[in-house]
Amino acid sequence: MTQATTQAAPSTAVSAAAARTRWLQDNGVYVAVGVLLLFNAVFTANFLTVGNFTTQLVQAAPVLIVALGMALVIGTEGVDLSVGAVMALAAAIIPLYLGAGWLMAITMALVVGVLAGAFNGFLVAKVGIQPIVATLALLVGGRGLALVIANGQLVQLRDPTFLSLGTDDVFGIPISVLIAGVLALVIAAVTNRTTFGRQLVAIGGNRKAATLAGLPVTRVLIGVYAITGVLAAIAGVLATSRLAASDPADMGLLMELSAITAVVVGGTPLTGGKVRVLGTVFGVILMQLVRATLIKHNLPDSIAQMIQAAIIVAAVYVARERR
Amino acid sequence: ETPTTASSEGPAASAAQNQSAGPGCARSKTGYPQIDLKGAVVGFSQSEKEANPFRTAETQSIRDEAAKRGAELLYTNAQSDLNKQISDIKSLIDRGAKLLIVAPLNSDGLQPAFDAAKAKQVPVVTIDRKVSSQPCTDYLTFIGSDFVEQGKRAAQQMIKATGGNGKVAILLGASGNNVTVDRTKGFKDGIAGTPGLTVVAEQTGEFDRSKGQAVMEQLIQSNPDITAVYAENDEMGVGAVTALKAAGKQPGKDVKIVSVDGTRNAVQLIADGSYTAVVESNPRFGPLAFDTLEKFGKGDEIPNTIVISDDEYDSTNAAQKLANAY
Amino acid sequence: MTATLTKTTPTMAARTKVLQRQGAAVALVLVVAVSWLVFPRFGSLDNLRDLALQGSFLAVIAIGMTFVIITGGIDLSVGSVYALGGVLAAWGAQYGFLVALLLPLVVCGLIGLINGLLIARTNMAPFIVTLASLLFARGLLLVITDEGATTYKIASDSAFVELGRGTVFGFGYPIFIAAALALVGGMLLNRTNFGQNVFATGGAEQSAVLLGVPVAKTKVLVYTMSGTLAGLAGALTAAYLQSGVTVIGVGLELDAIAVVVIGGTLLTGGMGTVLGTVIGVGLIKVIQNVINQIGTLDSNYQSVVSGVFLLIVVVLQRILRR
Amino acid sequence: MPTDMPSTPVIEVAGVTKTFAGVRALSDVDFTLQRGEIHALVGENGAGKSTLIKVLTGIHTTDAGRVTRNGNISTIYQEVNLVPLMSVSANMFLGREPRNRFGLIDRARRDADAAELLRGYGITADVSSPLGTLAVGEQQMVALARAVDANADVVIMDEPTSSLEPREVETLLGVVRKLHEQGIAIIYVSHRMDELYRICDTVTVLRDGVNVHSGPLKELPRIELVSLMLGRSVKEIESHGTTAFGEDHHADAEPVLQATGLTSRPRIDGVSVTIRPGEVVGLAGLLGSGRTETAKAIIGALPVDGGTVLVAGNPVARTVKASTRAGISMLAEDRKTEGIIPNLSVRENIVLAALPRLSRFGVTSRSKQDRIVDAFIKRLRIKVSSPEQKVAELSGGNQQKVLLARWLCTEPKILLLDEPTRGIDVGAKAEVQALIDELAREGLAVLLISSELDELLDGADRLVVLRDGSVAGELEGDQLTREHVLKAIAAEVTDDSGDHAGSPQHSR
Ligand SMILES: Nc1ncnc2c1ncn2[C@@H]1O[C@H](COP(=O)(O)OP(=O)(O)OP(=O)(O)O)[C@@H](O)[C@H]1O
Ligand SMILES: Nc1ncnc2c1ncn2[C@@H]1O[C@H](COP(=O)(O)OP(=O)(O)OP(=O)(O)O)[C@@H](O)[C@H]1O
Ligand SMILES: O[C@@H]1[C@H](O)[C@H](O)CO[C@H]1O
Ligand SMILES: [Mg+2]
Ligand SMILES: [Mg+2]
Repeated sequence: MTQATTQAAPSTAVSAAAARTRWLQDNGVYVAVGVLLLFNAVFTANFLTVGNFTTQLVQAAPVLIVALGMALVIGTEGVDLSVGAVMALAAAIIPLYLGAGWLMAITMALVVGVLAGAFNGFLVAKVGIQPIVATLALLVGGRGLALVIANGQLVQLRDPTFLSLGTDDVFGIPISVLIAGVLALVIAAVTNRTTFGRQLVAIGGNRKAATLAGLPVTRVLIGVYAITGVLAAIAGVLATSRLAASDPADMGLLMELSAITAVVVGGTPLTGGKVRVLGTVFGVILMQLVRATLIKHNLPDSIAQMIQAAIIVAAVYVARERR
Repeated sequence: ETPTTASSEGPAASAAQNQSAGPGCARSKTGYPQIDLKGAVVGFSQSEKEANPFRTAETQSIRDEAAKRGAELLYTNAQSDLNKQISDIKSLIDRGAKLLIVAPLNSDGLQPAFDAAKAKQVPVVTIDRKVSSQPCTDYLTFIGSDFVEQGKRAAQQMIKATGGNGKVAILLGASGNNVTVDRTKGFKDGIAGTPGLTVVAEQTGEFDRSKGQAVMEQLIQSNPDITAVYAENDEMGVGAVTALKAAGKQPGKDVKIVSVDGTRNAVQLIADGSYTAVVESNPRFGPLAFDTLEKFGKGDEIPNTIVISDDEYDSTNAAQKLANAY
Repeated sequence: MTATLTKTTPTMAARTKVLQRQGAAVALVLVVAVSWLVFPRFGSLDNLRDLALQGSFLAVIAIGMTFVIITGGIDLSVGSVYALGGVLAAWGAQYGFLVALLLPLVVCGLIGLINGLLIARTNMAPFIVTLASLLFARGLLLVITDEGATTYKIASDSAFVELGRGTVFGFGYPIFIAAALALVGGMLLNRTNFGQNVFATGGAEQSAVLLGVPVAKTKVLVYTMSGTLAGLAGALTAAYLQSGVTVIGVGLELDAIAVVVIGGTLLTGGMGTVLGTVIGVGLIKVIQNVINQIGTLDSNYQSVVSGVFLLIVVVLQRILRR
Repeated sequence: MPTDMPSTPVIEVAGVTKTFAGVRALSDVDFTLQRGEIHALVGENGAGKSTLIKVLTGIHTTDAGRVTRNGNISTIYQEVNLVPLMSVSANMFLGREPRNRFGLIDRARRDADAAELLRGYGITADVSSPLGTLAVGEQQMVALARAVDANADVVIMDEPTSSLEPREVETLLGVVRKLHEQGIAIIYVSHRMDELYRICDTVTVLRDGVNVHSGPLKELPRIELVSLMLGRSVKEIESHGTTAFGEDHHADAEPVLQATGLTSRPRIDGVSVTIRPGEVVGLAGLLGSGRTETAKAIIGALPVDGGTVLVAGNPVARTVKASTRAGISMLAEDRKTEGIIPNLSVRENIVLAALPRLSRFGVTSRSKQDRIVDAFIKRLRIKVSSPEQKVAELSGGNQQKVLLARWLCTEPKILLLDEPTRGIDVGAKAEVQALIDELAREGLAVLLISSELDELLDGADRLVVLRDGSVAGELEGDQLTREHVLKAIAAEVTDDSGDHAGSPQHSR
């Protein structure tokens, strides 16, 4: 026979602590960015310069653009492993059409992105394949296709208008940063203010219920993956113009992991049903600052990787959902 | 736009010296059968994707030479995957290759593949990266550059260009690779006697242009006083140029750049005045590799290591030697 | 239509059930049969031995991954942990067979244990926790190899090398080790209380808690297992390669996940088999082998073909399951 | 030995308080369970019953108070809490699997034992098939068999009969009596008054997380019990009957829904249902007779082998989307997996299906949403701290109301209600029933599926009785009596000879 008695702690202290963890859970990523900025301001030479901030934003821009799409896909309880491969495809397409003008080249790259994304969406929504496997196929095959298109080689680009995408700025804001910012606003509006956005979150929250509620599940899913595809292609275009070369072998390598990390660190759960756009933006900035800090302090690769691991765990730990 | 197409023009790698620890390797010692190059099936196992011009030129050189000598070439590319390279080599043997040329991905780990070749009495010539297995037993010989020496020569160029004063950032090659280790060691040894030159940052750019560029962008911001960059291959050096230009600096002038390889892009940049110097790492192993196989077939002794002589490009010769670059 | 048609005969139902469960097996049989006919070298004993050996390392990792995925989790760290295990084994080999074998198992098991504890006790997503340990294990590997500059070699006459290179009838020891592990894994999953807990945890975690299943403990155990097995695979690889190579294992986690899922294990958890995983390994390795057999296929096309194959298999399986 | 001291309570709770993110679910609750008694735990939706149970079993920690347990507790939680992907037998023996001499699970014995145990509960399903393939009611019986089989001193049942129909309820009550005879104490949660009075000795009434009454049940008049639960005076309540349905509805217009020959093998075969505007048609039948499948086939959520659905004479494509657009809505039986979107707020759950109508050019209008949501929260008396509260935090009954609201705000022509009052307290149940009545009066066509016979008899104008996936008969007017329905439902009663095979729908 068992005897068990449980006694509880006074409730006021509990609820105060609960409120604090709740606040941290919602704002952890902002706090982390703040802490890292503070650390750098004090301990990193030449950190507080306009040039430095510009560099961080320019480097973060393509990751952010991909992460925005990833956040949507994750919101539907999916994931897209093919984003890096789609970036490579976009990169491979550009030199083929640059002869017909920069606009043509970019358009074709984006078209390929939409098609690749819609293909993923089709596999997930229509055929019913689990997202991680459906997009794994394109991760493996997509980069191969990009290399086939480019004959495996890096191509130096010289179209000045195209290259200016990577080098020019508007009122001091680099074009790529501007594009990333505008896209973040658009995606935020889409998720929070449109039928599509709310349906997307509902599908991620409970697909069966969403289907029974008559939601256009297939259409929304294909749409979400297509958006992710086109965003990856945009990121591919911007990264290519900044590199001044089309490099399908390395373009977007491991981007899927960076993007997913940023999204999750930003407070969007992998279980779907919730999308945090601002969190994603800060998740990207956090990971960018971490990388920058490690390089600026000239840490060896080994230590840098271990510290990154620790920071990811710490950031997700404070933001985790309590049981 | 200009794709960096493979060119097998330019000088083939030639033996600089024959370093032999102990006696060389003769066919009689191995008991391998004699094989006539003409009509023979030769397998070539490439290690990495050909996005790097070095790899493109290397493969092209082997292909051209095989064609020239009337050998049938089987080609595989391990795409930077060690296990795939082992399978590749085994499948080359399986498909009937009687002679093998291998560009190893890494110094270690190819033992099972070498054993398979040994079992079938297929001689293996390794090129470019040196493996730590036994020459003559596990493989025939190694043909390639002395990477430590390349680092030292890069250091000489750097000292010359900076006048022995400056702050240097090193863009390291991929971690876990003997090329990276040796080129770093050579360079550091080379500047050891020059107190005016200090290394202020060492970060990996993984032999990749975009990573080299990204790291350089960070370093310019945190160390605005950097005056020199040593990149362990041209691709990273070219990436650094893009980064420096974007930051409003003049590469080759404000910031000296020295790297290793000898790709056309880099040598062109020297000619244009925005790059300092390139120590060549000659990828055109074709003729030397086939010569070696031929000699071995004839029964001659082959040295354990064949170190090749590498050229050098700087502002004085870049323009006229441009055609030699790959 | 008549009413008699409405009743499917039991044998027919049984047959479709088998097809549904073993979609991958059907695909494997098909691919093997076709390759045997088309490529003369495919069926050679040498090739088959090599195929099995190549598959055995991946199989060891994938068995652990199967358990993890059935609990509804995922382990992205296995590729790095595998490489780390190899380096540790090679380093340990200088102190004898036992150190070479146990050191990687203990250290990699510990990494798995930490993964498990973080996932089970803090409610953090497995994807993220194991992504972090992917970085961590790679970093640790670089620390103990001087940023990858040092490669530990194993003397070719040591007993440990025999573990990776030894053969029975030409079939390498790792094949038998993997087969034994698959057997034990299958038993564990289907015939023990632990296995039932694994299914319950992945099938309905909240319910499992209410049913008294030690969910947290189960999770800790599967991640520990996964880490240990990845370490073992690394050790076997080191023995096979006779050195602790630092550049291996990148992207291996995706291969492991792919074979598990191809084998019919539900990525969302609650369902799966070890046998399916073994079949999945077979499929992937046969496909890679066939691609190599084609020989003339441009290496860039090889990944396109791999991707298309992967797609065909999962679509086929999905259609069979309907 | 504690057993000779009947004064030692088997469970004792003193001053327990439990708060969820601002919601006080339990407030200074005292509760005592004596050895061997059957203790009813009652209260409105959200009163804190399930929370108290989770506190008793240790699933929830408390903010304050003391819990003392003197024995093994076995629990059947409110939502069926088993593992759908695992086999029935694996579920039954999870954690106490029979082993062979090698210590491995003896699967043959597990299956045999499970099959035998379940036979005692009238379940003959294949125990090696996944639990999820069973109907909800059958799953509930499996959960019951599992819980009761454990060697327990206390068995807690949180609304065990909510998904059972009359025959199964009898089985369950039989089990409860048997347990009682064995001296096992039972906590019994139910919203069904009849059951409570038939089997319970004592009662505890919770209201808003407070224990408002504990004492013997038999001495407490029904009406007083209800008044305690609702916190309203006896007089106020007396003005209502057992169910809140009104008179029959006029239904002479053309049928708005004509479903003909719906077939989805092997579950339903040739089912036809016709509903006129303003008519409530009940769907009766045993557990697993195909009622849910019929509703799903009508709305297009179940792939069918044959059959047509006409809305106002026009054929409708067999997809949920097309059906929704044509004006059909369905309240699903399993609110947890097919109803709520747990992460979303009450507001978002309510407007979900009507979202396109509440948007312009795909952009949502918050003010329109708020207006509708406020109206429904008031009308259905949904207990929420704010419309922005996560729906997952609501009690079962309130979740059900949210789902009803979701469908009502799509302004459907045809409403399919699968167990709409399952797990809803007396007050809310009356409200929902009155609502169904009102909706029908407004011209809505309603298909009502319920396991409670009274609800069907009072609420429906016409009954379609299903048996083994086919229509076994239709009852109307005078035929709407308990006896007639039971006869039609239970084949063995009416079946003189092969009536089953000869049912009209089979000879298409
Ligand atoms: N996990 C939770 N998080 C937040 N609030 C909760 C949680 N569980 C219960 N509540 C709240 O606690 C209160 C009591 O809920 P409980 O489930 O105990 O009600 P109940 O009496 O069982 O109702 P029902 O008859 O509908 O099942 C409700 O207001 C509910 O919203
Ligand atoms: N997903 C499924 N797979 C296989 N069989 C199923 C599935 N769902 C239901 N069934 C079976 O189909 C039959 C009809 O089930 P249905 O849910 O329609 O019964 P019901 O009359 O609605 O009962 P309930 O009282 O549970 O609502 C049952 O025998 C059930 O076991
Ligand atoms: O020497 C070569 C080149 O420098 C190349 O850039 C990378 O691989 C090395 O082996
Ligand atoms: Mg309840
Ligand atoms: Mg039903």
